[in-house]
Amino acid sequence: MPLILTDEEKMLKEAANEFLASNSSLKSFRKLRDNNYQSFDQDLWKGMIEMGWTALTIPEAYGGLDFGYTGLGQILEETGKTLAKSPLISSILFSATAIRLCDNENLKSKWLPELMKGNILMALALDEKAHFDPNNINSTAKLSGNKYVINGKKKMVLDGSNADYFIVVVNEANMTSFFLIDVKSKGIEIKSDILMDTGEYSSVVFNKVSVASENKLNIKTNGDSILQSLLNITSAGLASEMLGSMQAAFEKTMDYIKEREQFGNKIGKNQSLQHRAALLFCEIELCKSIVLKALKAIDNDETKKIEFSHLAKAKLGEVLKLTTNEAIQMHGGIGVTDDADIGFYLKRARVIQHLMGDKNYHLNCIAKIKGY
Amino acid sequence: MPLILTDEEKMLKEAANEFLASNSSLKSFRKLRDNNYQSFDQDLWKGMIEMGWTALTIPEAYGGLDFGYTGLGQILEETGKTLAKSPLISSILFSATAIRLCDNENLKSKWLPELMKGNILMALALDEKAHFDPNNINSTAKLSGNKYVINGKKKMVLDGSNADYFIVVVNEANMTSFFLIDVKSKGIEIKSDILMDTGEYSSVVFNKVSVASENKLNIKTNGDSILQSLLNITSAGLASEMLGSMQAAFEKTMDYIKEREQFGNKIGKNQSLQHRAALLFCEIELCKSIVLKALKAIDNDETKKIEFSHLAKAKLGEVLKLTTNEAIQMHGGIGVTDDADIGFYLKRARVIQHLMGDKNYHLNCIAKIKGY
Amino acid sequence: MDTKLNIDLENFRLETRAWLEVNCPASMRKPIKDSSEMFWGGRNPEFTSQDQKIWFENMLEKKWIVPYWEKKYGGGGLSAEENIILTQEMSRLGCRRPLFSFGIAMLGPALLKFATEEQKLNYLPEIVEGKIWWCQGYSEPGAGSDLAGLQTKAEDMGEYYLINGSKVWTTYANKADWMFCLVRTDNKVSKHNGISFILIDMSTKGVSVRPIKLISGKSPFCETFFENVRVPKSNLVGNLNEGWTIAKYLLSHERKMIGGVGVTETKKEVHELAKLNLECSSGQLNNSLLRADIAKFEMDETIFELTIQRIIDEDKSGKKASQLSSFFKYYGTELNIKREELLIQIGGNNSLVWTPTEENDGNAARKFCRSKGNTIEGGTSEIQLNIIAKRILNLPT
Amino acid sequence: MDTKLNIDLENFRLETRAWLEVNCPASMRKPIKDSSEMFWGGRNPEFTSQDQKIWFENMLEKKWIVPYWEKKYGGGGLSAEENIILTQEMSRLGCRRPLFSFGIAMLGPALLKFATEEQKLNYLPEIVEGKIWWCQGYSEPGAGSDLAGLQTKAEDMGEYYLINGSKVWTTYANKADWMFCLVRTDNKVSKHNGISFILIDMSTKGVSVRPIKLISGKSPFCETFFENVRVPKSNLVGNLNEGWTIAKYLLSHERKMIGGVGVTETKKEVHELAKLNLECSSGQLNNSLLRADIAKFEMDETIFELTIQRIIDEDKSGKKASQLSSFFKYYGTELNIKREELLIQIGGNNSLVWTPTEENDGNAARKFCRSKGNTIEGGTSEIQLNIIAKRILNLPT
Repeated sequence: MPLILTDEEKMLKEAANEFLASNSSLKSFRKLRDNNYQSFDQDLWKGMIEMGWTALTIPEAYGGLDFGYTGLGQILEETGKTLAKSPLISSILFSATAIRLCDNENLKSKWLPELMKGNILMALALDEKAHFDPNNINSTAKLSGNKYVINGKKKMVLDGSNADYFIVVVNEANMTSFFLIDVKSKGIEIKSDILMDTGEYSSVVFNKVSVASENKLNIKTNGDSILQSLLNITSAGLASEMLGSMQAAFEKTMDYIKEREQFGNKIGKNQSLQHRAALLFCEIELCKSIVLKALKAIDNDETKKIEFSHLAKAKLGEVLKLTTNEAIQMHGGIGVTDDADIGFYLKRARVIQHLMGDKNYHLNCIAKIKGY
Repeated sequence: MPLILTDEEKMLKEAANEFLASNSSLKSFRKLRDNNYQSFDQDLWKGMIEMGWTALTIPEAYGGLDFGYTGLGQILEETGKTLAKSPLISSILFSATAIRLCDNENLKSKWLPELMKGNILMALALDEKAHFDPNNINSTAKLSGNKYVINGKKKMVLDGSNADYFIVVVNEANMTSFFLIDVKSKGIEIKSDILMDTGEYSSVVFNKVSVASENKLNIKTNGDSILQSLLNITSAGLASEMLGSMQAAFEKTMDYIKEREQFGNKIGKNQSLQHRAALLFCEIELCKSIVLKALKAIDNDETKKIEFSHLAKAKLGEVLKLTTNEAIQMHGGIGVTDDADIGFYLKRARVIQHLMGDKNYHLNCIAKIKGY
Repeated sequence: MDTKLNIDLENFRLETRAWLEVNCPASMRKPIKDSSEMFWGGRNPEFTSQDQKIWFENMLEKKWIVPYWEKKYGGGGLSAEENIILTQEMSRLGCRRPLFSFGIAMLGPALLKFATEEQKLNYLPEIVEGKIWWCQGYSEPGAGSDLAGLQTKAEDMGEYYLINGSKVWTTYANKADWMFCLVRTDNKVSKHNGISFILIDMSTKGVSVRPIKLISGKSPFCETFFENVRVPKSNLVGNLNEGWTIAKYLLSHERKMIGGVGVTETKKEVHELAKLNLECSSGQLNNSLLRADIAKFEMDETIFELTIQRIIDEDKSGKKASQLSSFFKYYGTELNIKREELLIQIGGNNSLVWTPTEENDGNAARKFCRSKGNTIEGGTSEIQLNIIAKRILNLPT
Repeated sequence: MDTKLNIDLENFRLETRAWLEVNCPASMRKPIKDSSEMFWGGRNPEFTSQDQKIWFENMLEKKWIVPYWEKKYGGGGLSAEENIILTQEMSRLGCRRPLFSFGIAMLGPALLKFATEEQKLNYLPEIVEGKIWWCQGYSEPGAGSDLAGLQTKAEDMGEYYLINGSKVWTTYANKADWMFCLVRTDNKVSKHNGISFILIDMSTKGVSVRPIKLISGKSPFCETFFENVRVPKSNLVGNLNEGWTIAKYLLSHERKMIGGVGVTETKKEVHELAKLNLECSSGQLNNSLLRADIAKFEMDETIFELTIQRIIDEDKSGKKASQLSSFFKYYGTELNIKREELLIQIGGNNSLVWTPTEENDGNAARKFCRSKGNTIEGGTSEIQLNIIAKRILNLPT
């Protein structure tokens, strides 16, 4: 299978690019931030839903387009360029994927269409520590009668305070389980932080929260393997957004050094900057390949999809860090002022590279898979 | 205590520089190599002995100058510049130091003056594996009557085939011991390899070699702590030679890019090369500091001497690798031909950085000392 | 060394120690937590504690605000040896600097070297007494690293200079009383030859200031605008059109400061923070890739500190000046950026928090962002590498 | 696609497979160990085994030495699709190339694009038949990366060109029969405009060759000297003074080759070698710092291979030519250097042995040294970065 976009995927990407060019910009990003860190723009979100982006990864059986993650990846790459804020990651990439991977048909039929239509928002409650560590979940679910009792403390729940439901990953008898829990359930306490990227991430305490057993998402399927698939998909999806951000930051920087003059010359004439720019170009070419490969490997269910999604998140984390640092440095004094937009990419980079595991985490996973 | 050379040390270094300028050169290095990898030049060695270099670290009680390792370090830095080949490292830095650190007065009185005068040569038999691992010595010594029986296989015995005696590091009842063994003893088998740096390194098999108990070098002193001190000193000493090589390779490269023209300009005018050269300059400044500090910490018996000598070998390994790679690259096509001398530094660099532990080995030691 | 002198110095040390013990309040011996605990003086001085005021006034009376300047300029007239002893004793007790001032660190040296005697007597005592808060007007919005490309012009109007233009990165221009400033006084000559060094009262009509917000949040930096500002001709320091000489003199001074030379802040080692924040097994960090990065970083950090020591020791021993300020600036700031990158990795989620909460003040993230300016301000890393390549390595231009 | 065509191609595949099974000797299906196992043809052909001779002759008879050239030039006249199938089937069986030849890879494409019909008919069939061993005369001792600065001159003497000068890095000039060569035919115009592309018989009077020894030991490279060498004017390819166009065309071709594109050698993964040579505990390398370097390297190596695949797929899909040969050359060779550095670390003492012994052939050390040339030959890494900056990123000059 060739490593290129299909014609449909290309069309989708181009349409997304056009739509976002007229509906999203760093100016809107700044406006949301200055408006007390507003999570997203309702109109933009409605537009995304109308464009069908929320339906891309929903199977046809639930009313979706079943277009695949390569498609969603193209959308996320485009949103990464303007840092468009929306519940696309929390509700669709994270939550809808989690539900889809599980096997509770009742919950799937009920909630996938709702998520797709944007009628409700969901948030994934997975992290528990300062560092990503999905293999050591301390939150627990215990059956008591025909109800489950959930206990635990979750962190980094993206868009947690906007959500109607949490998808909570817990340890049930040393296996992973997934529960759908109403945010208004008794025993839930939510506190939210604004992180460096202006995003809203919640800490959620589950204190003896009682959940009907019908709300358990994985019935027969092994929760550990669902979690593995979920992590592959989220890594590839986040890497797609990172790819978009990286390209935008790089382009803005190239534009800047072609225009800005110092010592009587365009600063882009400096050979040392040219060589650094050329190296960035090469690294970004590598990033394009691994993101596309990770997405396709998921859609085609290739055996190496685990390795490729780890590689995608690791490589993109590395190169996005390099790109944003170089972007600031090449912008010079302007680059470190809040007046300039380039800093937004730096700050988003450090959060998204950490989200769902940083470069070291993912490289370590690959080394373990390969047995060294 | 200020981190600078004393006036005596400066004078010693200058004298060494002058002496080597007229008695050693890359031309002689090439001649020795082309003459079937000759180990060293007898005349140069005699001159070194006359200059008193072999006496610098020998205590006055044994007829030496007791000048200290900072002094020997200056000599090694200078020999590193022209890659002067001599038994200074194998016989003096390695062997005489090992004997001096031990407490067998009879052997010290007998052999330190002989080594100093160059009447005999010795070689240190320590390594056993493909990688430096001094904490896992498999060679053994067992007392049998009033003799010891030595068994084991040693590798990377520098100048082993020129030596009259081996100083053999063995495991005796789970502690380190040092033995002085005549190379002609029964049960010894020597095979020699020429490595990439044109140096001669032997593999020595000790098969039931019988050694008089008087030839055990450490009587009461703990052999483990002697080994630790020996490793600190050899690391700092090798780092000194590396510092000299690094400076010479860097200077030759700067001279070259100031002269060589391409596209109608000196290639040193290229800003990207200038920035890389400036970075090398900075790194070499760091190298100067850590080598001097490691040597002084040994002479002053500072508590942090262990850390500093690890740092010296680690940092010098890193920067010498970078410097020699950049030297070749900046020389371009000429740099990879055997006609040019610059490649000698590259090849010496890879051997000496490996000798007595490479960068990773030493960094790992520091991390362990610091408890992380 | 003279024995008599040695005894005198030892006595000076004992007296100094005793005086400091008595006159430096306990709270003034604790490390400064943030800039709000610094006293900057000025026309509207703000003491943030009674102890701060006492400490400043005691030192002022003792003439130890700038102990090494001559007495006629308000200094303490100490010899170089005495000044070193005072510095040592203050750092032994942990005494804070009684007055933070660009007048002392930046303008003073320039005036001492280039000003007329009248100017020295006029400005230096006010600096010592903390009466005037000075700021520095070098960079301009359009010039960036090309400092000598500055465009703010001072026209000779006979009785005064008429100043128009703007400056950027003027630290605390919003609080300062006066600015020492580089202006263009000749357009027709090569750019380095048409610059002058001039002093401007910030309360003059036509001067306005706008604070700059950085990617890390609020900052002490400002933009300063000059619209037909009239400055007396007597405010010129040094010769007309020779301001670049003064600027270079001060810049090399500044580079050393930013590169971390002389700063004796005790920072926690990175591996200690890692051990507090990350999981270990049998004494080793589980995150072996991060461990490798930390080991590499600490190697360079330790050796860089040794290098500062070595160069200082060489300078003291009379070896010819080593021109290494660009090296310090470059390497020191690049290391600091690496340090901050490591720290946010070590902190994980906790170091990404931006808006302060009860548990988290958001300082880690803001310090991280702020560090990105280190390799730009005071001459970019690229400028420093150019200087090393040209002035030290003599590579062709 | 046309069903008929599909069936035809499937038949072609089956026939090809069957033919190869019969005609390719078993020993010719094993990977080539070193250059001594390659057949290069020439006036004095050296077969190193009977199988090698059989394989070459079978393929020659089948017209598959250069299967995709037209039949009139000695090629097999295969369509692009058929040629892909043949390549796939050969690589499936592991068949060696029957003939190694710069004539096929380098000169052929130039002749096909720029030569006269007469020249094509004259030279191409001899290339296919392996009768003439060609070498390439581009670089000169004084020019280095500045290829267009070449000084070897060809003077128009009416009936012939008189050639004086020298070339360097001419691979196998000591064994080659002819050289395709860049010479200066006009000194008065800008350097790119005075170059011509000419063919020289190495047996002509005045041609001499000196092999070059590299830091890795012996090499196939030579220096070639021309002293009053007379070359017929009919040996000129393309127009006079337009040789640079031909050179550029071939260079971009060469870059792809050196960068590793199209080379399908199966290399052992670095981590596998590490596991064979280094100690592990609970499945992890004890040397955690080296482990980190390996993980980082393999990440880049895997993704670089994917990138080659992506670009090839994009080219095939008809996306406009991506001009990425400089990227391939740069990144591929830098990766190879990193790989060799890792390998000598992994091998320890064993990879440092230089003179061959019974246990150790010294190839690790020599391969390591040889890799240092990769980022220089065929245009230095710096040249490639310049090209990317200028032609792809359009940064100002």
